[in-house]
Amino acid sequence: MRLQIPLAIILIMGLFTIVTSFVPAKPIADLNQTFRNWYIGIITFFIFLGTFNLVRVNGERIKTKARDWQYSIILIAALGVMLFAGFFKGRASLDEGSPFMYLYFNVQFPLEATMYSLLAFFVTSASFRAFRARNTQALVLLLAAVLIMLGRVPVGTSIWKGFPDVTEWIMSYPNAAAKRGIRLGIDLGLISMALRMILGIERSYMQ
Amino acid sequence: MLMTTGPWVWVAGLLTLAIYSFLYKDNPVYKMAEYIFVGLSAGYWAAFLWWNYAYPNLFEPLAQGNYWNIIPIAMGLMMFTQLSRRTSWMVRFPLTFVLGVSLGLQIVAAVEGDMVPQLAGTFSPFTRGAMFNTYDFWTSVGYIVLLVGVLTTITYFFFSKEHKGILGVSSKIGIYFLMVAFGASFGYTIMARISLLFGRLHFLLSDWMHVLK
Amino acid sequence: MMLGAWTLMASLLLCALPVLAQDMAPAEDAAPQDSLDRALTQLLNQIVPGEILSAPEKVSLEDTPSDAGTSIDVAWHISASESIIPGSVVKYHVMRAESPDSEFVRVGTVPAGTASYSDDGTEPGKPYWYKVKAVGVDSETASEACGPGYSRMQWFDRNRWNVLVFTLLTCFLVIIFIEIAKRSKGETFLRRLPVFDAIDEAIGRATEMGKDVLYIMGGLDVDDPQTVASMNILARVAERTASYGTKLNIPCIWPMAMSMARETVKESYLRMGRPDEYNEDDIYYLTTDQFGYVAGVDGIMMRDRPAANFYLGAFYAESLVFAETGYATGAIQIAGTAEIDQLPFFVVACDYTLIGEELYAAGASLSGDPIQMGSIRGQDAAKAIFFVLIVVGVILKLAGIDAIEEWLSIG
Amino acid sequence: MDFIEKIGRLDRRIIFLTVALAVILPLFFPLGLPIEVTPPVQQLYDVIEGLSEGSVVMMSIDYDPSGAPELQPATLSILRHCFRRDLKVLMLGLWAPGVPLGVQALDEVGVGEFNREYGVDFVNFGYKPGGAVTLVNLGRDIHDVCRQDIYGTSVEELPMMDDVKAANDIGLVLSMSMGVPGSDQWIWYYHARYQGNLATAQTAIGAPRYYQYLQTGQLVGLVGGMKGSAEYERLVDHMGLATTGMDSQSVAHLLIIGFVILGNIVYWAEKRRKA
Repeated sequence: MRLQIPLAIILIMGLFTIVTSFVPAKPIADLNQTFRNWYIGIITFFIFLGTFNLVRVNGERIKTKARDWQYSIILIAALGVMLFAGFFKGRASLDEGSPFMYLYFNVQFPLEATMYSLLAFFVTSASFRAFRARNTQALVLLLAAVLIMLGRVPVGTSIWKGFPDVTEWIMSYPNAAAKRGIRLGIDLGLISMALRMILGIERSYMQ
Repeated sequence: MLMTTGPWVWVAGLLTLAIYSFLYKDNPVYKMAEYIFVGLSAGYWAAFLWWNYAYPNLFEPLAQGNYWNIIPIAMGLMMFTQLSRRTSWMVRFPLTFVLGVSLGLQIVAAVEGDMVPQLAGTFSPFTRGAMFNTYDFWTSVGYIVLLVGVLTTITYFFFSKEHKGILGVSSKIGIYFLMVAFGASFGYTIMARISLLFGRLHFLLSDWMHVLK
Repeated sequence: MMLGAWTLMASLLLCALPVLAQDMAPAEDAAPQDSLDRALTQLLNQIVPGEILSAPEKVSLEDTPSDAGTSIDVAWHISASESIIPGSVVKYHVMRAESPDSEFVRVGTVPAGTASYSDDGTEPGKPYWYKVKAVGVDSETASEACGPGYSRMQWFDRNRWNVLVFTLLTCFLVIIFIEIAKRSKGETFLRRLPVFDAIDEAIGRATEMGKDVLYIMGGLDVDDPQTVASMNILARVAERTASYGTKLNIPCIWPMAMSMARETVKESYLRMGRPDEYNEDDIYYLTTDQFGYVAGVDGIMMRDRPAANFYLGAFYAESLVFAETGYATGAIQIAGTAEIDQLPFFVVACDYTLIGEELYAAGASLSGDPIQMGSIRGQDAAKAIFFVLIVVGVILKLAGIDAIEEWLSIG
Repeated sequence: MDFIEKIGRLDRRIIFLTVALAVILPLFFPLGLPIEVTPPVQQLYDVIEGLSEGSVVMMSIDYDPSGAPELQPATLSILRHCFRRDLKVLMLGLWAPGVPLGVQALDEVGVGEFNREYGVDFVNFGYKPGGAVTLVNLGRDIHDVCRQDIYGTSVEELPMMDDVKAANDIGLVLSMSMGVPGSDQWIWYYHARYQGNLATAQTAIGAPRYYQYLQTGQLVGLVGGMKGSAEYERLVDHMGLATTGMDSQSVAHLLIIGFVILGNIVYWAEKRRKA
């Protein structure tokens, strides 16, 4: 029961979705739309669950005084502040100029943008330390990279007017060709995995 | 900008520096900033999800008498059973429902979004005459390169035969196409990384420190 | 109404004749028809601006093909006024009623020059009547009612034959080859990927140096195909570390992935007869926050300096940080992901990289599981068909035959 | 040879410092290098030019603050182009953290520069969860997916939405995207089913992957990274942050090329010594 019914659900929903992708008739299409709306509804709870889990895990860490538990207090406090800001005036809490938006633009925004901007340093460091022409393949990779780097910035154009055209050509043909090859392979991998999951052959996700 | 000059800009500026302190080494100030971020963004998602979707599309219609919405809400609540070991098997109902719908859609979408148009796009430029008359020289060469590239990379991903003979040659050419593509992408993506740094430094120098106009 | 409009037109034309005669003389280059139009426009603008629109004609109704049954295609001939005096008609309103005598309600508007509209607000099987109204600057004229038209449900979308064929083809190939593989009992052949030797070499070196092996299984949870593929490779990696007695360090980003990894590794150690070597605490949950996880793993690399790093699964922005830090600590690095955007960073900074589908193939091949190996062979068969299709497509195109291309066009 | 060894062991913090300087210095000493427009961006511009007045452009904000430096300038420029051409804008987003950025852009351009009226000339439906699955529903029935706008107004009360009900009422779809869900989903689940014009603005990470869709016509335009944004700023003749950023980009790119070369010199020198 605990295994059979879920396996039946995934089989029925999967096959129904595939088959009815080709059926335009209104009753079927409407039913499909309803199922998809349910899907979106359930997915919403995934995210609520994530929030809930965050509180639980960090609450646990505070309670057991695990390593770095003090930070968990900060986390829960930040979450609490944001939730309060997002709900205290009902829907209007999210309007422009509200405390919620101030927190977004002045705390959340700079934190996230800065965190990702750390990657600028790592990419430079990687270029210096890891980008080595160890063999012919690596040399080709390196040359393509340098060429495109010059073609994507105005200073490249000042050095040689042809860089942007060469860049566009490489992006549009050899690059697109290889990406298409990879993509087709990945799509096939995805289809076969999806099919095995729908048919209940692959069930490791249900541990 | 919604920002005012004043305390809020200071908050943003100091938090930016807090994150950058990681570059020297991992430290408590960085950690604190990171935990604030995780907490805030979780709260942000919850609020937005509620006001932009859950309330208008799920709960409000339910209150107005659309009782069908009980099904997704009930299945959504079942997600919470995974918090306990004894009830966690109930997660399988919403999980398999969601997977069934999304995997079914993915199979069809991979075919109609990628396979069919991408395969056709590889040979469709080879219109009779157009190769040598309509296109300019480098475009014609480009389409031939595209064709060769797609065919050889496909052979590179061939696993049921040893890469020997013709297959070996073809997959070898395929590798070079892959290397050009990866090199090109690497070169192209540098811009994304620098952009973020530019964005933050520009903020620090203009909005916060007012050094720039 | 119609009759009135035509009479007005005819009388106007008659009045216009003398003006025309005058106008035609100087305009030597222009075709007679052009001057006639110009003269008419002039005249009309002088006398009755926009008063004399003729109605659209020959309204016809047809069920929209391959749809839900909620749409009727309305087509008409544009108003004669528009063809004579461009600009006299601004737009057309399409009006609908449920009987010829009831009130017609506007259901859509199209700009002048358009002669068709799909009304997608109908109910299947119900009769509808339509009028098309030409709207000028300050006047409007409706056509006669046309009807009844019906919209009908279709049970198969004929535009999507190609999608259906390809879907069935790929699915059947996978299923058939799984069946064949099951029956051939371990005889299924998959090419030995160079990465297999690299795995042995990396673990061997870690053992010699007395250092850890670090295994990262990507940023997505257990329901992602890439994580599943990663687990298959993890099982083999764990077998090696079990037999060499090397510590296998696995920080996890998802709690569910952690328990799955624990099961997998435990089984591997049992298989190798070393259950005593298995230490549950080496597989632990770090945090689900992307950057918190990155900082944590970064710290592990800098502190413990593992000699072999594996990054297999779905990776995003963190790929660069891992690969760069790992390179700096001098570890042998083996990576693999189907996230195309992240592959360049791995290829640059790692010793071996499994590209896209290779990640799945390596997992299948290492597991020796006939179902997985069969799927890979099915995927190969599909690729062979793609190859042939492209080649045939090119040949046909060069021969001037567009049949395949047309059949493959979407929509 | 000691020098080579020293460089080889360069502390990465020194590298970090040089990058920061490469980005900062051009802010004080601008180079003002000209920006050339590339075909994929020009193509999108031409498509928008070709839309008839009053057509609806659906703009999906599929990024968050970490994509803002590259994509926000593109969003602003494209909005400028749309309002200048008297097109209507329907905004929504697949990423919750992007919604305020969209609101900000509409305020700045739609209200501030062009004085357009909310509900008549543009609307904003905010965040839509469900990614791919939502897009399948959206193409069939926009009113079902977008029941209320971000201010809680029902879709029925927005005059602009009277004639905008399904995919064929949309003149152009723009996915301003930095990941999943984003342009991949728009191509797979929206365009494949409902066709029409689809274009994308990408961060420089994702952009290389979309050239293959440009070639097949599944995309009618591609604005790639900050450079693409700068190109669009040039096309609408309104210079913004992306244009300012190009000087920093130029210097930083040269620096990185320098590091690649230096790194390889060190590598070969060390290899020769070992041999």
